[in-house]
Amino acid sequence: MINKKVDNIQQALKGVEDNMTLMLGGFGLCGIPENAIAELVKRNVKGLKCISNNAGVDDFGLGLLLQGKQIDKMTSSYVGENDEFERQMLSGDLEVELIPQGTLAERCRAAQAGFPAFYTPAGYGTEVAEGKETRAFNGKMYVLEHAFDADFAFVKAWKGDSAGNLVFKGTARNFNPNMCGAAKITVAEVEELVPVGALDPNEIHIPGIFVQRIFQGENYEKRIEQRTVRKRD
Amino acid sequence: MINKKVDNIQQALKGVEDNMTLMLGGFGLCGIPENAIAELVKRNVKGLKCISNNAGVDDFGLGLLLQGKQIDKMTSSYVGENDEFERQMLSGDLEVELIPQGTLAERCRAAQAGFPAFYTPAGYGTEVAEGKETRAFNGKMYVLEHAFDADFAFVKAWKGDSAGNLVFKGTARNFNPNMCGAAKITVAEVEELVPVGALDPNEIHIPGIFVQRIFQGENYEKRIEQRTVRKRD
Amino acid sequence: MLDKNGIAKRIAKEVQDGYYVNLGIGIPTLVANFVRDDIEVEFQSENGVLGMGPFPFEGEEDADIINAGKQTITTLDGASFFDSATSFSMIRGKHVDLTILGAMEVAENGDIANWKIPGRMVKGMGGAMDLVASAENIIVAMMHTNKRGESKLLKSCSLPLTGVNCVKKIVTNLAVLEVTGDGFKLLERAPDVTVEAIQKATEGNLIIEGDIPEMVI
Amino acid sequence: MLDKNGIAKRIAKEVQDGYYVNLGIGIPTLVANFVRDDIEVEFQSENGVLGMGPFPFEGEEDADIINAGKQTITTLDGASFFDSATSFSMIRGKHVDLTILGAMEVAENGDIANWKIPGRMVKGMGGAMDLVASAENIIVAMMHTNKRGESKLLKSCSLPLTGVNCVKKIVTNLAVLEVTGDGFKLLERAPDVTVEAIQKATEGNLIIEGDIPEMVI
Repeated sequence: MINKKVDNIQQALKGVEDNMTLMLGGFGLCGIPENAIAELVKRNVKGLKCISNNAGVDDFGLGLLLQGKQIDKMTSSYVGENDEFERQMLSGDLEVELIPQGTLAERCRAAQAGFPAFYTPAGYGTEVAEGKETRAFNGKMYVLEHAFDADFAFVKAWKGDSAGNLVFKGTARNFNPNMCGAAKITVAEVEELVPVGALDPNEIHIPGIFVQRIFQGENYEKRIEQRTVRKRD
Repeated sequence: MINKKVDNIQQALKGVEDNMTLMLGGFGLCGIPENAIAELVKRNVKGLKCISNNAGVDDFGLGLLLQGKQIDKMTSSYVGENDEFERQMLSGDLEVELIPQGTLAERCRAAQAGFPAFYTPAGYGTEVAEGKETRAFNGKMYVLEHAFDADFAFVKAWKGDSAGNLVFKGTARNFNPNMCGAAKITVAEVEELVPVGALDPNEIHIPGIFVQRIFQGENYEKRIEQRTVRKRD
Repeated sequence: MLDKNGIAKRIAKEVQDGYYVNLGIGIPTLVANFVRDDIEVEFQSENGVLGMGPFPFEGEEDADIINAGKQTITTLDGASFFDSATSFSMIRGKHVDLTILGAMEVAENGDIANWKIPGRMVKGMGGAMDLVASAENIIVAMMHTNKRGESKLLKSCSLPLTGVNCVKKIVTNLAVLEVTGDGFKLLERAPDVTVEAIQKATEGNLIIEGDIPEMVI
Repeated sequence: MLDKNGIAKRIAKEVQDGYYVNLGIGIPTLVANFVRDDIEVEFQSENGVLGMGPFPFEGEEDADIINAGKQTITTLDGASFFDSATSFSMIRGKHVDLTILGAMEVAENGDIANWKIPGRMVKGMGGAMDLVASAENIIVAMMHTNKRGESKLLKSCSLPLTGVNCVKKIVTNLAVLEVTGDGFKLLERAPDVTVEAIQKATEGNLIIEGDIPEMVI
């Protein structure tokens, strides 16, 4: 098998530079690449354009990059949980492109799958479609949306092997599989790096061909945004 | 859970009529819906338009429907293994539309996912693109292809539950998952119908929402087309 | 006049056996509490889960199992997890049977605005634009009027749109209405609410045909 | 002059460490037998498997595990199975590093014809059109001339095309050639084959610069 394992986080992020476009998996704080974000903070790369469904909270997730003013532009579908985000957006320090969540997912998948563009009904007749080509198919209107073009994709998986094969857990899957192979270099961090052959080939969510680098992550906090519980009867 | 289980093959194929468009999973004879094909033969429905990567062999798979002259049109990527097919095609009894294999897969997926059309590079500059819209993106040419519109999809899975959740095995997966939810009614036959809750929600290949009917298949022959082996040292 | 739970209870009656349902945040979330026990319904959350169950017992929360509101949840037997592209394949591909969501404004042609107020911090549309552009069966759950007492059922929306010509039915604290294309057709009155009160609270064209029955909840 | 195994052996030298490779039917399939042991290569088959191994031992065939040629195969540790749409995402998305396939004709601009002969039964293009339209690194493995002795390296293809401007390199029984856009640039001669013999067997523009070395296999 082709070996994708890198020894440490420094190697995993080799080549990340100022002003690059990055994809980051996760929905809210669920399934985010915590180790990669921590290293991006440490390196203090600037001028980043980030594609991620959300923007973290003030003191966790992408919020950590916002604190250091490392992000110039966010492409997201929902950014509601972050005061620092709001400040930078209102002050004009942060450019924000809000797009429908399904469009975000499919623009990733289109990049992964080699489709330059696709027609989706989402956003037709709204400001999201302004300046974009629209077109009728079978009497319904659609908007032409384009594949993303990113330098790095940072994803987080549950298990992985050094061939780059990935398995995700629960709703921590979300955008992570769609971002694999959707950027020039895909870096996967995993909670558990297992030996090649330990994953059932039938149960692999993302084949290693979509992943360029993989490493064993550390110290996962996996913070819960809305801890909701019910009482035992 | 919403119950998708039907008691027998007759119920599973309820509503199938002459002149309908059917999708059938499988690659060669691998992963084909053997039970559904047998029942289609038994019912002797005629004038079918079939979407399937291949057309079976003379005495198995879709070849059985060809024997009964039940198929008016095949949409496939490769039809090489079938003398009866050739006879009917050359005599004009059978219309054949050959399309690239990736285009076939994606036209299924587009129907499943609610995309009316997509741009693919496959076939550009060839007769496959004749009469179709072509367009440049980033200096490369693409062909506009459309989602399929089918009445029934017949798929075969390894395991399934009565909620319609499916797990496939090996390369018997092929087109089967892409056809689920890509027709008005998707009928899944499974080698093993397991109790709801027996499948790990993380390992389900196709969620039940894409399947309308499911049943326990019988008497799988699973014929091998090219039995290739090596000698033991 | 209904409270939020009352609206949710009335909408729950629209949920039919065998439906896959996507619930928005707010009042729609409450609908799950009132669906009849004798029908089978599955709840989809666009972050990648089908077959959502109740909230977990204390101490059993799993950070990897949340809904689109980022709340910890559980799953029922027969549930499945999937990626975001697949989730929106379910939505865009019309596999979800019923979408229930809130709104700031609905127009008499079925336009909906529920994501942006100019001048205020915009949080984003999340999955709402995909849902309203795709679903064939959309019910809006909202108060009939806003905090300033102004109608939210308008001739045309004043706020930036989320989707066009898409809302089919509206359940408010005052009434159940069908969006017909010609206007809001009044189907039911909330208990102790007069047709006149509904008329007064509705800016868009209100269609009143015959006697309007009171809701049965 | 090379036989089929010789062509496969020479092409195997083009396979580099870390490559994902898709092999067509015929001579390309033989390439797997000659790839160096000291490099890591994974073979993809478009019917939905990555990490193909050798044929199974007799009695261990599994009808559910085949390659695109419908042959029973095995998988190596680290292999994965996937659906057809995902398989072509790998191909169309340029994740496969090298595609090796056969051809009936190649033109000096890189056009390839390998799926259809008018008047004969057409079996179909299978995955070939996706492969040639997407791959950035395509090597054609074929005989330099057809059964009638006519050149298969042409100014322009006479048969219906499979793809345009896509072939980068050709390995035949006579030579290794690069497709430059201006013509076929002769890189290597097969053992005991003269440049004159190659010229004679090549209808398209043959570019000969300096001494042409003999292949090392």
